[in-house]
Amino acid sequence: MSASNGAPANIDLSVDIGGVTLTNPTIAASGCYNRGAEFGRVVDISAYGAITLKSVTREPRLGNAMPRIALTPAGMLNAIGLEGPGIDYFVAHEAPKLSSVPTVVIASAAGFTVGEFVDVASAIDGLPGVAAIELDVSCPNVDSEGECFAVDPRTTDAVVAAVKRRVKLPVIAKLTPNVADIRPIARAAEEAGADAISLVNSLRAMAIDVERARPTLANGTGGLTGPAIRPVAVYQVWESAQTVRIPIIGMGGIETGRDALELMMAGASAVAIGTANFRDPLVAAHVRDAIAEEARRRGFASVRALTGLANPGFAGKRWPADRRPQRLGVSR
Amino acid sequence: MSASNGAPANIDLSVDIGGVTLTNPTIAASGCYNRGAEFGRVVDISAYGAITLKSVTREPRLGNAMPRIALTPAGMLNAIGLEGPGIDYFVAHEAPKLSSVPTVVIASAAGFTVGEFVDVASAIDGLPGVAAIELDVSCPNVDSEGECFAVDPRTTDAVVAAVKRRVKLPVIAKLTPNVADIRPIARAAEEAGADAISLVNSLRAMAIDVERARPTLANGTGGLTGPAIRPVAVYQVWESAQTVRIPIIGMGGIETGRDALELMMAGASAVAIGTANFRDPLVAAHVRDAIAEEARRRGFASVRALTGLANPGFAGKRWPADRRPQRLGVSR
Amino acid sequence: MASDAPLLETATLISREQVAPGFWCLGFRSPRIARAAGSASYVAVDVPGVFSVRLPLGIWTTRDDEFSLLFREWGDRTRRLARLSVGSGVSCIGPLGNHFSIPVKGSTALIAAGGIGIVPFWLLTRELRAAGVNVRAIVGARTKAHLNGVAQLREAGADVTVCTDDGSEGDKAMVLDLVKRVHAANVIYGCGPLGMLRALCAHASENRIQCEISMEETFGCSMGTCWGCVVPVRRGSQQGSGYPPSPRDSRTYDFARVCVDGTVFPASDVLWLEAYA
Amino acid sequence: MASDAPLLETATLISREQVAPGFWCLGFRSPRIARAAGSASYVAVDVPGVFSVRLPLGIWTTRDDEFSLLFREWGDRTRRLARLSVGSGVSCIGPLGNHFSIPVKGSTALIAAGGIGIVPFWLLTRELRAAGVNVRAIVGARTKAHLNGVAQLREAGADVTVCTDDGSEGDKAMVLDLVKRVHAANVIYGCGPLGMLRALCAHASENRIQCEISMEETFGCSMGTCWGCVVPVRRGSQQGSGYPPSPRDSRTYDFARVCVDGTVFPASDVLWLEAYA
Ligand SMILES: Cc1cc2nc3c(=O)[nH]c(=O)nc-3n(C[C@H](O)[C@H](O)[C@H](O)COP(=O)(O)OP(=O)(O)OC[C@H]3O[C@@H](n4cnc5c(N)ncnc54)[C@H](O)[C@@H]3O)c2cc1C
Ligand SMILES: Cc1cc2nc3c(=O)[nH]c(=O)nc-3n(C[C@H](O)[C@H](O)[C@H](O)COP(=O)(O)OP(=O)(O)OC[C@H]3O[C@@H](n4cnc5c(N)ncnc54)[C@H](O)[C@@H]3O)c2cc1C
Ligand SMILES: Cc1cc2nc3c(=O)[nH]c(=O)nc-3n(C[C@H](O)[C@H](O)[C@H](O)COP(=O)(O)O)c2cc1C
Ligand SMILES: Cc1cc2nc3c(=O)[nH]c(=O)nc-3n(C[C@H](O)[C@H](O)[C@H](O)COP(=O)(O)O)c2cc1C
Ligand code: FES
Ligand code: FES
Repeated sequence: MSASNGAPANIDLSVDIGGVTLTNPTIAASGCYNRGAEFGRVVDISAYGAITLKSVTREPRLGNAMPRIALTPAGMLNAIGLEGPGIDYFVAHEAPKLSSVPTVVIASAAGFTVGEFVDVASAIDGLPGVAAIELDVSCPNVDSEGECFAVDPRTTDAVVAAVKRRVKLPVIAKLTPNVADIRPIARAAEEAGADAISLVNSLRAMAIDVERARPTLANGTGGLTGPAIRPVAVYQVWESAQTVRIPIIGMGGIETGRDALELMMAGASAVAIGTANFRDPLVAAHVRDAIAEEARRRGFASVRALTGLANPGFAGKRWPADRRPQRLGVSR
Repeated sequence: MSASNGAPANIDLSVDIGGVTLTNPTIAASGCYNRGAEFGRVVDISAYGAITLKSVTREPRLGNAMPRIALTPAGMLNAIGLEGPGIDYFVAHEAPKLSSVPTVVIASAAGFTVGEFVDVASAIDGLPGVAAIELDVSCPNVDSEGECFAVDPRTTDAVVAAVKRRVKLPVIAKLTPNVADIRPIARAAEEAGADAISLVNSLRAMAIDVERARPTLANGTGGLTGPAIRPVAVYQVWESAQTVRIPIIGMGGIETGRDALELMMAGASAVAIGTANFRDPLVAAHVRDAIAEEARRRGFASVRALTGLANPGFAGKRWPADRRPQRLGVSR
Repeated sequence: MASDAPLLETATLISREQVAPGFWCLGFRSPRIARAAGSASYVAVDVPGVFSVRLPLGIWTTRDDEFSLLFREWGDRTRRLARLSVGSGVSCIGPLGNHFSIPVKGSTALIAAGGIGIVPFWLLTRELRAAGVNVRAIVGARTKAHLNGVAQLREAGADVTVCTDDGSEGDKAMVLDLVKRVHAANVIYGCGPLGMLRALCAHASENRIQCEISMEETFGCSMGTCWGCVVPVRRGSQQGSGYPPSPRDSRTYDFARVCVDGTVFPASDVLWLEAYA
Repeated sequence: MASDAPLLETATLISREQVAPGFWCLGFRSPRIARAAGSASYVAVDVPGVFSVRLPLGIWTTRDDEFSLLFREWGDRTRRLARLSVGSGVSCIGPLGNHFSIPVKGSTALIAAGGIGIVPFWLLTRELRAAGVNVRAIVGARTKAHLNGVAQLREAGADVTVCTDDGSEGDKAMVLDLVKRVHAANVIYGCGPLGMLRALCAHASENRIQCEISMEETFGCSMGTCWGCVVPVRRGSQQGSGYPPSPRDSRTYDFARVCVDGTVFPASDVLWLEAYA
């Protein structure tokens, strides 16, 4: 009953994220996979339905001092600081390699002002081999006292709307879990025209090196990821799925197929995997096969039927993908 | 070099929380210890510097349906739903037993309106054997669409100020981590006259029972606690300690002395332990001794010198306990 | 149904046997707990490794300074427990929980056990036999591999009939089917899946047979402090919270904590609400 | 300093020895990794149990289809690894990282190892000896119990001098003190605590001796994707990121990833910034 790739035969594994078709619902999370070349040395990265590139900023960035990583119970902290070459170098030297990636590529744009987001996203738009643009709106907003864009519906709207006006590729707004209520933020992203949202980014957190009486990370604070945060991710996907009709990419602590199914049943159309790659490079294949197997067990023809299955308030089921809402206009 | 209780001799273990002196900085967290009678069957609960009672509401409450508990990586979810007998029964039947508790008792008040908080706190005020009142402002506010009081500085202020006007006992405001920025909330509590703040309460989270395609908890969502959330707690204590001068009771995922020291060095004057009791009933003694040992190792006469040690912006050191700020007036 | 104060003791793992795929029997030396255990007693086990709350497991057998646990590999904690090496020390709190009540000499007791629900009945059988009570037992499981402990129950003095859902061992029947065929019982004791317990309670009530069941819920503290493990019981029943009625939820029942008020409840006190559906 | 693609292989634990309090030597059968390993190779170990990122550990010795790991019990992952029972399968990725470079025949190499920093040097000694290079080694540790692997290094063909901070074994001296007394070395190889490495690099640069060090950082992915394990290197050095300078941070150096660009770096490329203080 199994296809050669380990997934049950006859189950339609494909999902649609803002008009982009993925062969299966697993996505490598931004910042954890680059363009797959490194993990491609040990596993077949085409197990992923898509991979999300590391977020690119307009200017080159050196990133934070080290240590940049700390281990925590069932998770880890990171404070990389968006180290990267900047968009010009990216376009000139890294983008040309993307066409050879054996799966769908989602680029990720980060910025500290709305203008930076627009510049980076515009430069990405139309690059061969890039299927969609994710906006890492969890960055601090330098125009607003360093508060993160995605803690406020207005700044979320500002970034997404400005980018949407300029690019043709589908736009995914990546939201932060560091909010009291995700719903207005998710709604703002949808109303600003986002084709999908993805959540959750890392939780603001920190660790103290007790021996030396100072923060373990050179940067002080960092982002918590991994299985420890999965219950928070499930909750925020659940809430968002009751609020928006655009597809949701759920992530945060997925390690097994069961974990991925939690997020899908809460309302995610696809799932992204970050930290778990750092334990199991085969995680995408395992998760993909478990999702297919669950669809088979329930007699579903498509894994899409799993989305929102546990969520009675799931909004997506009342909103076919081809009837996406017009922008309703949020006060800006 | 050890006193009979296992802590190093000659180290002053006592801490002051809003005028209440605890023999050591460990506190049993609300909802996890009752008045100690149950754990007192297997261990000596006087290892705790104080215990916090389960939150009491004005009316009796049946609480949520079961399951109320779910296990998660390095943590657990709970949705008890504030089951309890209500304040009248508490005063009549449970309060009389408090005088025999062999350590300091902090009562905890919960409410769904400001008036309920005031009623419960007033009824507690003056009960023999109660040294302070903690306000569980992480409850949903029925006057404001069920949003939790402690996600908004104004509602936090409203509860704390109203209670402070009515009670003589020191008041501790217990804050929620489910906010984008803890600082304005902590400041609002301080300015409203809170004698201390405690944080963090549980993180909003949930789990899905994939087998049955429905939330694992009968209530749907629940609160995440245990070691998984410790990095979030450290971060929020760190931020609060740079903001307020009143003492902070740090909690969230403390399992060992090292964990408690993380929170103290981030800025907590005392630490509360909840979920870890459900693994190790001796946790208070272990944590107390490790704190004392760390003070000894560093040549400190008092464990109080550990508070804020890793936090260069720690506000408490510039603000002696006897010069607590006047209320500065927050817009209400 | 009272019980003495539980003990905190480091138990030493002395034997470890996989009795069927996914089922384990672990023997521990733990003199104080082993000697204090009674029917339906359980221990709260601190599984070494990364944090989890204590794992409640029924005490299966005892002999002098030793007790054994019989459990299924359910998830994280039971998996880790099953992989400990002999000689390891494991912190246990126990014996916890109340006991089944013992009827007068000469009565006939009927035990109804579903799957791993057999665990509380070895100690009960011994107590019943010591009190001069005849013990019949119906032990059922989904399939043969899930049927464990029958031989020991027989050794302890029970007259055991076995059934499986798929007929792979004993009758192809449900436990309740066989229970209904036994007419001589003065008292029924049940432990197993909720569906079985619910049907058993209905049967006992219809036939006015005294019945006690040992219940299960997801535990937090195992000590009675967290109110995480509650089940609804008849308002005013002895094991319920006894709190005053709430104006908000027009309470028609009380909650009782399985961990310290139970795990044993009179069938007539247990309510089977929607929540169980 | 190049290296071939790493392998994902389930290694079987075949031996397990506590070589000193808190120090372990574990032997694994893992044919493909064992045969591909070279000096400074490491494996990224998936420690069974609750989630953690893979644990990087240097390959200590190899023989045919087997390799061994020599490690200190630092924290959670090393503690759990040390407690696995013989026969367990453990997923490893390796060999990872680049290699030390080997000088011309007849040269003299000096190894400077601090504590557990001895690990990369068994394979290096073998490679050096095979290339006809003389190998002297200074191995230091805080105290005698922290001094492990010296006998094996001697067997591999190194002329080893030992020192401890407290004089409990060998000279009471720091590694660098003894390094300074060796004048014949054409190349120095270092691994150990940061303070030692920093001083070693300064010594090599002052005396214009070629020097390579194997570095360490907290790893996330161990594969080069997360940029969590970076160290600052001279701008333009071969192992650095080579990204354009940033207008914001007026970059004076590059970052290199220890996990895939290293772990071996020429001493002359490594920068010792405030961050190390
Ligand atoms: C007082 C008491 C005594 C017990 N005694 C025994 C005993 O003697 N032997 C024994 O095998 N078990 C016993 N149990 C059950 C055992 O404690 C639980 O199954 C426990 O959840 C296992 O923990 P875990 O971490 O291994 O699995 P968990 O991670 O808790 O569960 C893994 C998965 O299995 C499912 N699951 C867990 N337990 C059950 C269950 N009981 N029924 C159906 N699905 C379940 C969960 O939903 C989850 O999906 C007892 C429980 C109680 C409360
Ligand atoms: C490429 C590479 C190869 C390595 N090879 C070996 C090896 O062969 N043998 C070996 O013993 N270790 C080796 N290490 C170090 C080992 O990977 C780390 O010490 C690791 O953190 C241990 O993980 P843990 O989960 O057990 O402890 P953690 O939980 O990571 O750490 C526990 C505590 O120890 C402290 N700590 C951890 N590592 C160090 C350190 N290196 N120096 C000082 N304090 C530390 C931490 O700050 C923490 O407080 C290597 C590291 C790298 C990057
Ligand atoms: C080392 C690391 C770097 C990350 N970098 C980025 C990034 O550049 N942009 C981004 O949107 N998210 C980034 N993330 C967040 C992940 O994409 C993901 O949202 C988060 O890790 C939660 O998923 P997980 O628990 O599966 O890792 C990073 C995460 C990690 C662990
Ligand atoms: C079962 C349970 C019940 C709780 N009930 C309350 C409560 O009634 N009032 C309250 O303020 N906090 C309550 N809490 C939160 C704890 O007091 C504490 O803030 C939280 O658990 C974090 O600490 P921990 O990780 O050490 O458990 C409860 C926590 C648990 C696990
Ligand atoms: S498990 Fe906590 S009250 Fe029963
Ligand atoms: S550990 Fe991830 S890049 Fe080196």
